[in-house]
Amino acid sequence: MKKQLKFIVNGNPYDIWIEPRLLLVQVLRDELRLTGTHRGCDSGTCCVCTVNIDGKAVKSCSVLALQANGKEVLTIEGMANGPKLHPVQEAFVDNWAFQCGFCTSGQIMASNALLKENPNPTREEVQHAMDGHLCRCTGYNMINEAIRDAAGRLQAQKSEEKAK
Amino acid sequence: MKNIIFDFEYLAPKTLEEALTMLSQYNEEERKVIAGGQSLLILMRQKLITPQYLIDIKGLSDLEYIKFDKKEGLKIGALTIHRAVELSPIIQKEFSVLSEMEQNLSNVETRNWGTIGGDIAHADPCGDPAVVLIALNARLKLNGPSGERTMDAEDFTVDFFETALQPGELLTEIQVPVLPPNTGVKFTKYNQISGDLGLASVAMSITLDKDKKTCSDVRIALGGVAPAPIRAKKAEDILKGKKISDALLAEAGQAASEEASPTTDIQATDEYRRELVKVLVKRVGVEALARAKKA
Amino acid sequence: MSEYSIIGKPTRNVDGPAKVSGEAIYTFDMVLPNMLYGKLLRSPYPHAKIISIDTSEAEKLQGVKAVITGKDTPGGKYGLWRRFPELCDQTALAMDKVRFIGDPVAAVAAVTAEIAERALDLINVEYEILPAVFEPLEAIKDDAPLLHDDISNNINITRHVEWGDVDEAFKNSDYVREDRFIYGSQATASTEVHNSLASYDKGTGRLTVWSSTQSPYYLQLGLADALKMREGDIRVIKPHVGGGFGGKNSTMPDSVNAALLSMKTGMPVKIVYNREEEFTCTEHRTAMNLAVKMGFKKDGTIMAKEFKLITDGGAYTALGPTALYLTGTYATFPYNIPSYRYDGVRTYNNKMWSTSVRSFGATEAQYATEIQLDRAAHDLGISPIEIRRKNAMTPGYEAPGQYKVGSCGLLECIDKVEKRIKEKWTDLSKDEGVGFTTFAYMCGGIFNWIDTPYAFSGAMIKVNIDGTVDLFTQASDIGQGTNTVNVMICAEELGIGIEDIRLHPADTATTPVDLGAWASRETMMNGNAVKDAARNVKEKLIEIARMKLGENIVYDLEAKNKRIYLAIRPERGFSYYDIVKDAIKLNDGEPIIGVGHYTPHRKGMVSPAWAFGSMAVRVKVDREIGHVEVKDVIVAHDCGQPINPLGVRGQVEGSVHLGLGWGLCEEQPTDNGMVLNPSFADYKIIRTRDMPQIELHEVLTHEPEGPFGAKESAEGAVGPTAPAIANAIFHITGAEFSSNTLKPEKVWRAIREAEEKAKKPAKR
Amino acid sequence: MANINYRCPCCRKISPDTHDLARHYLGQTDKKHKDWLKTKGLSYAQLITWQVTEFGNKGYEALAKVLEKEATKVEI
Amino acid sequence: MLIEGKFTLKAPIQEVWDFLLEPGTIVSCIPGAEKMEAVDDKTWEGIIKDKVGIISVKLQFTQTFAEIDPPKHLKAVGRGSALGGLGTFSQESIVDLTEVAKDEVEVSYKSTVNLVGRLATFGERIMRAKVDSKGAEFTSNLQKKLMEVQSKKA
Repeated sequence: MKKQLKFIVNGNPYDIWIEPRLLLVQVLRDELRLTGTHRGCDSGTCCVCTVNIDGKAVKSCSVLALQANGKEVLTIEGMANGPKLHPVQEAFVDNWAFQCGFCTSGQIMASNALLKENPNPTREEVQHAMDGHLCRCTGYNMINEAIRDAAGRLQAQKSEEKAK
Repeated sequence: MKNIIFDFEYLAPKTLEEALTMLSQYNEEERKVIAGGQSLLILMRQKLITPQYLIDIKGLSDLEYIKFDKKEGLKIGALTIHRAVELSPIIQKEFSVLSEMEQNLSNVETRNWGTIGGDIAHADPCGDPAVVLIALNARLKLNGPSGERTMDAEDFTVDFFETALQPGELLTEIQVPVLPPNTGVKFTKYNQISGDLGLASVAMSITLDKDKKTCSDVRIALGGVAPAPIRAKKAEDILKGKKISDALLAEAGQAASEEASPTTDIQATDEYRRELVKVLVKRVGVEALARAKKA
Repeated sequence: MSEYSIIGKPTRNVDGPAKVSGEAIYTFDMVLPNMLYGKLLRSPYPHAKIISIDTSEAEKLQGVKAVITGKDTPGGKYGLWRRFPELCDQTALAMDKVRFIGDPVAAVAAVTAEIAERALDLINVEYEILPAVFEPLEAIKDDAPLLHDDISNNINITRHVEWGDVDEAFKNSDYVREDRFIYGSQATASTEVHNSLASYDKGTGRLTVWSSTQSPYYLQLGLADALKMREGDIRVIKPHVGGGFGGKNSTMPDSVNAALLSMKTGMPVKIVYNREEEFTCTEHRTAMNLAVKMGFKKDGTIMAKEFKLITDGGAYTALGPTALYLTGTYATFPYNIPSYRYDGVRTYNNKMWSTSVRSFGATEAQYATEIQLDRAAHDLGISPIEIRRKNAMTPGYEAPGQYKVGSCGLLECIDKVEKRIKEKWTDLSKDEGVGFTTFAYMCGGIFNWIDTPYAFSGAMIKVNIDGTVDLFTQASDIGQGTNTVNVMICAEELGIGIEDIRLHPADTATTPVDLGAWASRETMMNGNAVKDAARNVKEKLIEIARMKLGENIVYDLEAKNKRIYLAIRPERGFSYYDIVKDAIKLNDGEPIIGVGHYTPHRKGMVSPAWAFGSMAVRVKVDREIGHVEVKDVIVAHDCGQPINPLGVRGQVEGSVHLGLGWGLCEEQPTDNGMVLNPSFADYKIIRTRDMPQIELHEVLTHEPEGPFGAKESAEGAVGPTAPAIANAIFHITGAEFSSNTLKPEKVWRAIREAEEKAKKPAKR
Repeated sequence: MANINYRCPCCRKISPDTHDLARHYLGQTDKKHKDWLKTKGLSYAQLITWQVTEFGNKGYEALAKVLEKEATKVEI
Repeated sequence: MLIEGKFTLKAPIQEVWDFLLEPGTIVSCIPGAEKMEAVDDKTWEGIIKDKVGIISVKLQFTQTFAEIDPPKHLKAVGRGSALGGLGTFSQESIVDLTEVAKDEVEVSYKSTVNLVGRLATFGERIMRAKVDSKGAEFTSNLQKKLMEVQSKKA
């Protein structure tokens, strides 16, 4: 029996009826056609599907969609400001912080949550926070550098805004 | 990828009372309780459990709290997420070992959604919180059809993934008594790959007497090396009442490794897990002792 | 370096903005109107005869559109070693028997994935269980159960290579040692699972397949063979691919069965593997048994080497023979081996088949070579670095009848790493050790096992009136950055900007054949083809410029910085954009098309060029529990002229990561043919906290065969990683290893053994 | 001067020496080659196993000895 | 998965042997076994119900004596499947009796258990641990029963 799910995704309110068995990632990808969020495993152990729920990094495969009722979800599609990439996204491109790109959405969403909590993380702090994210391509170091680069960009952006 | 392919009725109680009523309405075979679901949803995707009714208690915000009182000690609502335990200033101050344990529990994503009560009730013998709570002499509050009761954390897990919860009961609160003076607690787990389930874990709480020389009390808990987290009582006896030295800790490590009953799997043999216990007890002991001296 | 305006400059990935914004489309993300979802029913037994299959209940399930079994397929046999028809041993679905746990038996298409999965449970297969065999040396025995009726003793392929007088050289050696090794397999574990979407047009009889593949061309050929269709009637499109690592070269049952189900239903069908299928039913690194014997002079000079190899083939062929060949070849790298004997056999058995995984052959051969070399150096009293320097390959080296080395910066790499060790690691504690290794890797393969009459790589360029360029290549960017490399090469050769080029990659209908992404071949092979096509266009434009200059010029013209001009008088020339307009106008509007191709010639039978390098690791060992922490890595890599330094670094970082995995934690234990750890929870992959920092030094050489002097950078650094770690542990603890995957328990045991051994002579 | 060559007992392959012929022989995987070995009391599997598990050319040498006796000699 | 071990019993070898072969003895020692039916004197069919924490498993199985060499050696083979498509299992057990002294018998057993399917892959560590503990339970049941019989006789 379908149940009502009311939540906000990338700033847009949704009011839909879904089967309770659906995982959040299924609703995002299949119902809302936000396929930027990928899936990498069946055991909740790769963090490829990470999104932000109320600002926190969460695996969208390990949450029933109905559990997101009333919450605010941010996916990779909600990161850019129109055609302008988010500083974290820019930093990922500039630092070659991805290769195949399949785990990248999850990496960026986790970075986004991390940098909100800790605007200036060290290499070790980034490692600690990103530890669940499986990447088979990069060896992680360039991701780590991108995140710290992004931290600098975000801070610069902030001080710029303040100056205005 | 694997999805949940069977249908179930989804029930989301608003209050504890409502949840308990729902629990008593359906028999254990046909219903399951979901909190953070970080482990449960995987089992459902594997079709290993196929409940007809899923009772979602994640929304019971009444059970999401961390309270501290100098007399009563620490009280953590069962639905408090791991991350809240990890970041709680009062826990970092009064029970830093809990926060340290949380820092290395799985990954941030799991800790942001998974609950500490769900972890304990899932009763994975490799789960970390239970081991630390046993060393901290914690009690667990259970609510059920006939009211509430408390029990030692030590007695809660009875076998692989099996607990002392009676039908209709829910784990609702974790109670950690105030640490006695001159007490140091340390937890460590060993995993080759960070963020993994531990191959073995050890938590130790050492209380020194007034002059900080002899050990007046000690609790040693082992994780991942038996069907449930266990206390290494023989190892405790070796330390109790003595002046703790490295040699004595090594002896305790040996005793603890004999108390463990690990199994062999693809990750490690039972022999190696015993060795881990031996070494970890020694190492944890050194640090717990240092903390007790500083306390 | 300054001669290039684009080559050698750190350049952003051309796919970057799409990949960081979630807009990059992978096959995994694709949905077509009326699309059905397919699932495969797999054998639960390692070896069994199919007595009967009853699909009637499954067909009755509401939402099921088609169920097919072996008898519904054309039964075409396919494989990658197409030059040898008997090695094309796969079919879309099991015809009469299953040969491993997971061999597909039936396929279902339904309106949802859930219904398709439920339908699988309703298919009733009656099996007669056959005796199974799992060990390579057991499989070869006369009384072992046979996997393929027409192949005796389960022998898939054998290999023998010999040069010099090996026996004589051993006799003349001062020191000879023999070592034996056993390796387990390694999963490719791409984050995007295998998946394919097929759409068959009944009206035209044509098929389009989108697939997560490393080689659209191989897939096109595999589908043609399996479906008994003309390859031209099959169009394969490779969208973005979430990693391959060698596991996506073969035509896999997802593609073939999606196609068959689409042909049957007339609707598009998509099959997506789950992670368990990915671990148990897709290709993994070849497990091996090997024996190595080396003879030395007192001063450490290698006299002879003998290498014996048995590879664990699994149920089918795929790229397995290539693994056998390459391991035997890499066992001679990167050293001067005056006499060499190699024997290898690959046997079938009742497990999922093994094939290529990143740096296959090299990783396996180098582990044995580099460990043996350190043991020998230890016994001979020579430093690990010295023994390598003494035997290092140099430019122009030739292995009789096998391969030729062109450029080679190995000695420079050894010097560089040695220098950095001395400068950087001055504070080693007693639990820390250093392991030093060298390596070499190929730049694409020469042996034409796929049996194609086409050039190994082709490219095509169309120039538009405004000077923008459409570049068509089939090169497979699976994350390694080939798309960016190709755009850079095209831009450099034409003297234009990256922003002037639009890339149209990897669609068999619109791009000339390229063999795909394996053996680090794309930069060398497709890079050369792109350069050739761009040169072709450039010549046309220069001809126009020459005409416009109006002189009888014999001087060279150059295309650079968006201008075409006289090389000796750069101020005399024109804007590139103007020349393009003129070229089209003056030629009656004829489109400007450039084509190019590349096939290596006269370069032996292995690879047209070789990259070299050396590596050092700093390792900390917890002696009590055997935990190994890799604290720091230094790599010097001679990859010729780096095209994109950002990409080169990315490739080296990734290679080390994979090497660490094979060396420390990745393995696929089986029990009666069943993989015991088919999930990321049980299959251990290094996460970011355990990843050391890597200091990379590019040692520049110019490879005459490579585009702008470039060589590979994608795989070389996998191989030296694990033996460097093993050597470091050996140096500080004396622990010796005869296998990979140095899990803590294994290290702990080896250290205990070494301690016991050390005690014994003391007692005497 | 005419050279003595050896013809493979199972196919048309001609080799200048029995060692080389043995290499050819063990490279074949068809039934015909294997069955002939059986008639000579040898096991194809055994020869390959020797060749790939023991150092030296034990498999080839054992087969070469038999071929020396059994293979038809051809003068070229 | 291999489960092996041995124990000694103070009883004449023939007595131990007869008991082992008695219809249903072995099967009745399997933890969680219910609904046991003899098909013939060598074959039984039954259902095992078991739980691994929150996971309930119902296994349908057939057990046959494949080799009987009195009073020393016994081989039993069994196969079955978990209801709900969770997987299949097969097992092969060898029991050897050796007279170590007069009226003292060493019983050694070796059991190879193969699990196939979701159940097996769900968590190697859990299944293995569980099978180990079930194996221990089985042998302790067997020992207990044998002792019961002996004490009755005595």
